[in-house]
Amino acid sequence: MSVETFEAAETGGLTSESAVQARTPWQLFWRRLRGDRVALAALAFIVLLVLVALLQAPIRSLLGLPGPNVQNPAALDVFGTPTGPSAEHPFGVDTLGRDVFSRVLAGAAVSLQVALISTGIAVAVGTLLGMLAAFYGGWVDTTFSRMADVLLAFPVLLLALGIAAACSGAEGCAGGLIQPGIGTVVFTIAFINWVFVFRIIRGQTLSLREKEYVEASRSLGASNRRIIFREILPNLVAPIIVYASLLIPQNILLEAALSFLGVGVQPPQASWGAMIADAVTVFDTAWWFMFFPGTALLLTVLAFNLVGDGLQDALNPRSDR
Amino acid sequence: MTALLEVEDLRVSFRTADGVVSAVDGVSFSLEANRTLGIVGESGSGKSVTGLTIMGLSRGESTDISGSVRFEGDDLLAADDRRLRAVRGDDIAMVFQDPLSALHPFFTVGDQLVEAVLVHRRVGKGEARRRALELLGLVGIPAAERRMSAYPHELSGGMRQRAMIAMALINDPRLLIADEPTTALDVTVQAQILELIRELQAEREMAVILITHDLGVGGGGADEVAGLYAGRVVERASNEAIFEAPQHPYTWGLLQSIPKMTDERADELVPIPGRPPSLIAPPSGCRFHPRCPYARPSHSRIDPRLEPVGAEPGHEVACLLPERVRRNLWARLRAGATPAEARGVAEDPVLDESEREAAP
Amino acid sequence: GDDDGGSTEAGDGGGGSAEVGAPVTETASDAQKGGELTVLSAGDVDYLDPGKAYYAFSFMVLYPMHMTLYAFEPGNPEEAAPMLADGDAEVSDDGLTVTVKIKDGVRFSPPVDREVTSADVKYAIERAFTKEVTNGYVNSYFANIKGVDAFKKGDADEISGIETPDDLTIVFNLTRGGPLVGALSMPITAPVPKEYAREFDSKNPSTYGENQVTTGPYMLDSYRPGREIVLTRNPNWDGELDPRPAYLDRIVFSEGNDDATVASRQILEGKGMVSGDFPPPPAVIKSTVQGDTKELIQFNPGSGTRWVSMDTTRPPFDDLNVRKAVLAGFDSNAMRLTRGGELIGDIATHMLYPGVSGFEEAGGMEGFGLDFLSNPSGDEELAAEYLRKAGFESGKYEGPPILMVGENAGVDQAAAQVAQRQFEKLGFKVNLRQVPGDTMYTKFCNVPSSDTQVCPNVGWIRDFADPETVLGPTFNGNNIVPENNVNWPELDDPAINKAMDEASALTDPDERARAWADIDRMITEQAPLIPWLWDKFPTIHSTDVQGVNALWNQGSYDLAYTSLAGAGS
Amino acid sequence: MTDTLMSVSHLTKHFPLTEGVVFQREVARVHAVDDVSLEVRRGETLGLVGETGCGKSTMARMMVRLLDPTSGTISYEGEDVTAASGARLKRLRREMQMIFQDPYSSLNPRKTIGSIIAEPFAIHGLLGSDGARRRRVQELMEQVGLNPEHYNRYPHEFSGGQRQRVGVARALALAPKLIVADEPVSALDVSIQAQILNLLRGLQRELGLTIVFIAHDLSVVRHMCDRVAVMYLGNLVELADSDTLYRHPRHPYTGALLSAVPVAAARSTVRRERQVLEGDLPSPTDPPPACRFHTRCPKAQEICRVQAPPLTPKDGGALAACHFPLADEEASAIVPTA
Amino acid sequence: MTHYIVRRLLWIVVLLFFVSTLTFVVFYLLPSTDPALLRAGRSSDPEVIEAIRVQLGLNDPMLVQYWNYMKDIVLHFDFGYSYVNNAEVRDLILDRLPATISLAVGAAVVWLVLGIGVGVISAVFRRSLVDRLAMGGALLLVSAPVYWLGLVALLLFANDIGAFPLFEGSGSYVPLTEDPAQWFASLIMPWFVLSATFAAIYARLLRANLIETLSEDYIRTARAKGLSERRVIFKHGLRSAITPIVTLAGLDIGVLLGGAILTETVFNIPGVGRLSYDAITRGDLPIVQGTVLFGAFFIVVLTLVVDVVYAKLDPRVRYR
Ligand SMILES: Nc1ncnc2c1ncn2[C@@H]1O[C@H](COP(=O)(O)OP(=O)(O)OP(=O)(O)O)[C@@H](O)[C@H]1O
Ligand SMILES: Nc1ncnc2c1ncn2[C@@H]1O[C@H](COP(=O)(O)OP(=O)(O)OP(=O)(O)O)[C@@H](O)[C@H]1O
Ligand SMILES: [Mg+2]
Ligand SMILES: [Mg+2]
Repeated sequence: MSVETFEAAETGGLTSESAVQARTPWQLFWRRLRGDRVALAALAFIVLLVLVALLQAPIRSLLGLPGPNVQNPAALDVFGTPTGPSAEHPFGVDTLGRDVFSRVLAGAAVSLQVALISTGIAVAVGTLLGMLAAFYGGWVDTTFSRMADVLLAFPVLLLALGIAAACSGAEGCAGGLIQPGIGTVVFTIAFINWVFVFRIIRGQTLSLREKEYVEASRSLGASNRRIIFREILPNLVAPIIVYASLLIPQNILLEAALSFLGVGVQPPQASWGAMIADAVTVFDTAWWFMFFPGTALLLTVLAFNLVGDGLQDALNPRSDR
Repeated sequence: MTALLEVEDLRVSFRTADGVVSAVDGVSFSLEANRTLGIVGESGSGKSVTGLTIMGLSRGESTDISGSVRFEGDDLLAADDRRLRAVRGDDIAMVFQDPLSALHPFFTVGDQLVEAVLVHRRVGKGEARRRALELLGLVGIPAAERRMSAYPHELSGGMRQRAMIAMALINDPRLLIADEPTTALDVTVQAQILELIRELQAEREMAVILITHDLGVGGGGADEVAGLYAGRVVERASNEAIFEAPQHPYTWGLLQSIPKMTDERADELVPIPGRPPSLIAPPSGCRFHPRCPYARPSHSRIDPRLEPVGAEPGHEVACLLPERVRRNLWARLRAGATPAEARGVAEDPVLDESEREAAP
Repeated sequence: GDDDGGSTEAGDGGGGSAEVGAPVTETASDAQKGGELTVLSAGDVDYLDPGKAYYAFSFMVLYPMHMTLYAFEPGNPEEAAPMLADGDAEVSDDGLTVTVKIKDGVRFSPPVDREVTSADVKYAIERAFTKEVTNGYVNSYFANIKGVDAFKKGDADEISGIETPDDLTIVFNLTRGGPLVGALSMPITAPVPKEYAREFDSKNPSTYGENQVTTGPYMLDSYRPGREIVLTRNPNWDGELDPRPAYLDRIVFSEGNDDATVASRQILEGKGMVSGDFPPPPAVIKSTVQGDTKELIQFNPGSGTRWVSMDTTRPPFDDLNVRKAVLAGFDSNAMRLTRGGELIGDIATHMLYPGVSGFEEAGGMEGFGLDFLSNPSGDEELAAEYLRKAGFESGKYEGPPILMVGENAGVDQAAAQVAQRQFEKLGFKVNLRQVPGDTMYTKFCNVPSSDTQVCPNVGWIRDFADPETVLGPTFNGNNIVPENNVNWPELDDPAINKAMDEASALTDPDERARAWADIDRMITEQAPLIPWLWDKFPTIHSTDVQGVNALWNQGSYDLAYTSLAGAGS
Repeated sequence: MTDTLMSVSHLTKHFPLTEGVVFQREVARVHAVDDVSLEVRRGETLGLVGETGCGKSTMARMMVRLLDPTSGTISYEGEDVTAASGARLKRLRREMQMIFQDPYSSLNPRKTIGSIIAEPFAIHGLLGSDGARRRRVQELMEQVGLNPEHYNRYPHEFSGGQRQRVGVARALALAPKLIVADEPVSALDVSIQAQILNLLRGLQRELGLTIVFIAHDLSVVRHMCDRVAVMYLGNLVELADSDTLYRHPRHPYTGALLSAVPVAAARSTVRRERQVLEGDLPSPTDPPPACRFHTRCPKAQEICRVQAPPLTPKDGGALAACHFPLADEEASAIVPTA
Repeated sequence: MTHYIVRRLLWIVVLLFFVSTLTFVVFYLLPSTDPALLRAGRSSDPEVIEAIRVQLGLNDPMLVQYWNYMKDIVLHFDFGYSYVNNAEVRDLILDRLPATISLAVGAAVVWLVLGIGVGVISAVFRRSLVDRLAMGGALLLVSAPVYWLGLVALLLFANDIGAFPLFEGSGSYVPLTEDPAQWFASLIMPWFVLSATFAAIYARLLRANLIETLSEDYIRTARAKGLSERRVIFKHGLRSAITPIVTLAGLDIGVLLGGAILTETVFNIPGVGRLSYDAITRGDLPIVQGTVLFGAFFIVVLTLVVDVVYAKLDPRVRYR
């Protein structure tokens, strides 16, 4: 027992402890998330929502409901005001005699689609530009940062309204590239959001850039490209996920707000925000028209917020709820 | 002489998501006025927690504390918050490792000093200010008047630590706990600060607990040294004994892994192998046994107690090796033998005898 | 003008079926003087200048302030009575000279204070031809005055065809016959003092509107665009010279009440308020009619007609069979429900609407009995038949998508969506773009060169009691202009154009009615657009208001006749 | 072949401090390194010591071309490094490697140990096949005392000492001639520190490495280095063989540094007077004129304020930049090693 | 410091210039109303329309139009003329401003009081029932769209249609100068609705900040001095934790001064947000540009104010 003892002692501590620790940072993260029952419930709700949005047609036919855009004047009374929940229309109908339940389902698809895609684009663009700005500094940074300053100086909703309105014209905008409707809303939200991502990623990259492992990589002769994508980016994944998870509910709300103000998703396509807007004229007499889309919106945003909180806690061991 | 501070069987554990961390696990020591106790140990061995617990600062929902901390005969662990607050900053004061984070960034140094006076003394603002100025002068801050209105970040590291010490001493405490007061500082500044503490202590007959991971710092300044390993005291000895006749393999390791400037260039240092143990599931038996080159299989079963060493007064060690073997080993190591070489002693049949003795 | 502008009457034929909410056209006998009335409106006036204004709401604001030559009294939308004029206009036998006398002693409000002369009327009409003023109807009804072209070109300082032989006489010399006499009830005939107005008219655009002087019972107190217009009594007004009672002391137009539900509720539950430019939404109509406050709502027949227009110059709507198919399959009932159901109007069966002379001659409520207009809820089989005739074997339209441009707010937005659905039912793929109202007109529907094929939110209301004001601007091929075009279907049928030219020159009212009824038939047979509603624009007022409806002006309240109960005490 | 591997002459690095809302303008400059000349001999360990902020890391980073000097030159085997770029720079980078101070931040937490050590091969396109790379990486791991089976683990699963071994393995991967180690042990506990020091010395012997070893702990430097350079506020103040420097320090600053080192020995056995330096380190943005140490120097005189002393040989063999170098008696009064 | 502010002010000017440029570009794309046709009224005389075009400069290249627009703003503080509204944009905005300021400032008071109060209580009684309820409620409010909340509030509490008619005069804003009591009555519900989300965000943020601050070393120092727990939390803890809140409040108020579009819409408050929203839906370009510039102005100015205040609050921050 000479050298062996030494070696065993050297590695012994490690093996005994690695039994306690998980293998990868992700496993660690999963373990923490698994303990967060509220977040898991919220996640389950979101999964359910996605399924419902995807399977809306079969669900409708199962319940024998009309499509979201089918107008049924017969479901209105002689004054043209909508009728409330009934066996035929579980959530009642809207002012055009369309089934509110079907439209709430269709609205879920729109909300999720818009929020996920626009957040994805914003995060991709913001991350890329943020990394480049922080990494290269100098005029690259000055250009993007000042651009961000200008955008941040805008009243957000006004800018959104403006872009959305500008792109809702018959021709669309950016030379017809962005067509009115969902495309426009996605573009608008992404355009507004990338700045926030940019600022966060830039800040993070500025500090990551100073990390010794970046220096180490550089001293080994790594190219800038390699450093950005192999060394820095993987370390941004966690903050990106957290931030994206917080952006998604905000963007669901933003889409709804734009649609509420009439520049979002174009009729007749269903959107929760637009439904609430349509309900404004009858909100005191046809409570169901406002209540169901509003509740769907509230629950969805809440679920995303809960998941976001959960992710944040799981990725940041210091946080403490 | 009765001890100013008596700590007995202090145990502190934290309930965390990963399990219960027993940070301090049965620490006892006592300290008299005008004496300095050095607490040394590797990172995570429970030094800070010990210091904080004495002041009641580690209390919390998920903390379990047992044992006793008697200050002038009064058990602080049993004291209520009110009593504790009266002691803190008045009878017992503490200096922390990183003065930049330990000083409030939004208040001036002066305000923070004055506040410390006002909590415990019924004096006016002006009187408190005078006292603060006096202390800043005492700890060697030049242009104290001007520094009073400076914010912590405007001072250099050394100045900050001096301000921190001034704050601790402002109510003439009888016990000063200094938790790694110089770790964040350069050698030259470190020397200044240690010198300062020493001078002030002599002036005020204050007891000092000097927490450090550097035996050099601890040794130079302390009358008595306690070596902490995984929340336990493994050896307690006078300044003289800890360097000249240490009894615990852990202490040997600490001593031998430091390159010595005074020696000729040695070929090899003798590190302690492995790394500090987990405090959630600490090793069984002697906690040091996985890293101990002289451990016997039985050491993983038997938990050593802190026992007096031979005739030396105040020297205690918690080691399962027989004293004779320990002395033998240290003599060889000191003469330049590597642990492997020294381990020849382990083949000594006497050792096996001890093995039998120790077995239950 | 279109459904926001113009003047009107209400024919006796106007759907009297509804018992609830018949319009009040006479002042209550116990009406008291005094008090302040608040008119809630969503929008603002288009212009405050009597020379420019062309919205119904603007007329509502302007008439109490001004004495036009002639004006409609609430009870009689058929015939305008003299107001500033002293008796009926004298028309020469050839119809080319029109002479009007004006009353003696009518005075302008401060700061002008002097008496009105015929020159002031002349100036009022002249300025409407200038680019600083730019009036919307002057070219339709006054362009046949001699010397107008020279004046417009700047070759003449005055219009030579308007003569003022003395201070109280004004003579119009015309180049050809036309509806001038009827048009003398339009606001541009309200006198404008040249010496005072010139300063404001020299600015471009003219600022006379905010600084106008008046001859009616009220004058402008203050104007905050989009927020508020306040009228107070005109101290120089002489009740002896003006037939109107003018009970109120002060009239406040409170604007920007975009939420019709909220505004309606405020009126119905508040005091001293009437509705201005918005109809109460269906839910409010329902609760009012069903509750015990029926008397607070009026449905005003003859408030215009609503159309879904199709561009007859480009495919697929250049094919008469396709157009007929669309009309046949269209569910006008569903459209009507967006505005409140049957109370708010009758389903249209032809172009002239109840209350316009010629309506009865054109078949009245039944119309011409055309098969494709016979089923108000749409007849999909008939539609399929016409589509097959147009070459779509399946009975469904199969061509490329069509572009529909509608309004983006309120009931019009809903109507556009219903219209979209109706087209889709027949197999059309519809790209519906919903844009602001002004944009819809100025960029799309009023621009023949735009790609817009269907405009679901257009409509028309007569300017005065003459069928030409309904059919002339909107279906005469000669009236198609590159911008601000209101012949939305771009119908350009030589036979119709010719018939219109002839009918226009007629002076005998009965002859005119018959001639224009014939034209109505010719147009309706062409199915250029879907007439889906003859509007009975609803108005509401507070319990203490005795509102009197001016049926000629989209049924809006005639404020010079309206009074407040208990105001006197 | 000369004795000198790298020579540094008149090396200077100033960092501009800028301000500005949009466009930045310089308001001050940090004199991080000022006119330093020295050479690194083949096979030696050159120590670089000094207080925080004296420019040690800046020197190190310039040596491996992580920073471009403001002025001065660095030549490596006679070739000017300062001008190198592109392929030449990439080739040079294979010759010299760096080991970093912080074992936590010097390893990318998102990568496995294996891929961290293999990174040099990936960057330089060496050992094409995965298998070959893996074998080599495991050899390296073995060489630095890591269990090769831990190839796929992440840094957070390792202790500070083990991580530092990973850093060493990465530095060794390309078989460099020069290794610049910037405070490789100062973040470690003493017990672990000794493991790494032993490793470095073993490797140097085995591979014939040249090491520039930066530390602020003078006992560690003494243990590791053949020659030692002492820096103060961006200046090189003393340069000598290790033994010479510790026995016969000539610069008062060196004396003060050595005097301040706490010694792990019983109080009764240490007999010396500690010389505690007065005052704080001056700001590097506005360093004192002439001899930068004069504000804190116990021996300073008028000339020190006006004339910068050159780096010249002094009694006993050390090169020191001082007008009034310490005599042996002065040194032995305050320095435990003298 | 003065130096710094002057430089920041210059940057603000530049920023506003870029904002106006971007607005011009974005809104130039709008299929807006044709001002010439609007001016022409219902007149369809092509010559008149053309004359108006020339006169309004609509036939000029975009750059020239832009130049003229900027010139008027800079030289005459003239934001153009709205042909839809027939009024000076500047006057329209100034006319609407009091309503918006009433709404924003009142709401800010409400949300700061609520947010800070709840945040502190939650942080101090961390993990208690109160904390859990407060944070659950906060998350719910953060998730609720403000306009929906407004409608629900109206349904519940409005004096005319509400189930519990608590608040007089909701939906009928009256200027403060006209009738203070009615002004207050008409704003109380909008204040609460508008501040709901903010209060929730602030409470969450303050709680997190305070908890984090309370684990700082300097809090341990404060305790080691023997300070009472109350003093530790309120003096030492809150002092640091509240600083970012102040920053945030400044920025949020800045944004709201540019118009709280959704709340103004739901409660029928004639503010700037409403004006700009109407302008957008009507394609009234001059008003849109004017309101955007106004909004941006408030944002950048409050950003500056916040930065200056922040530097006062946090001595570590230096002006650069
Ligand atoms: N509040 C706490 N909750 C959980 N674990 C804690 C807490 N405070 C300390 N610990 C754990 O207790 C053990 C002892 O910590 P302590 O700070 O006393 O070590 P130390 O000897 O002071 O080390 P160092 O030299 O690094 O300061 C460590 O493992 C630490 O992680
Ligand atoms: N990128 C930089 N920008 C501005 N100043 C810098 C930069 N890097 C270093 N400095 C400054 O240059 C001086 C020298 O720094 P350097 O890191 O070389 O010191 P060091 O001797 O390595 O100190 P330490 O012992 O703390 O590592 C310091 O004052 C430092 O603040
Ligand atoms: Mg500690
Ligand atoms: Mg360094």
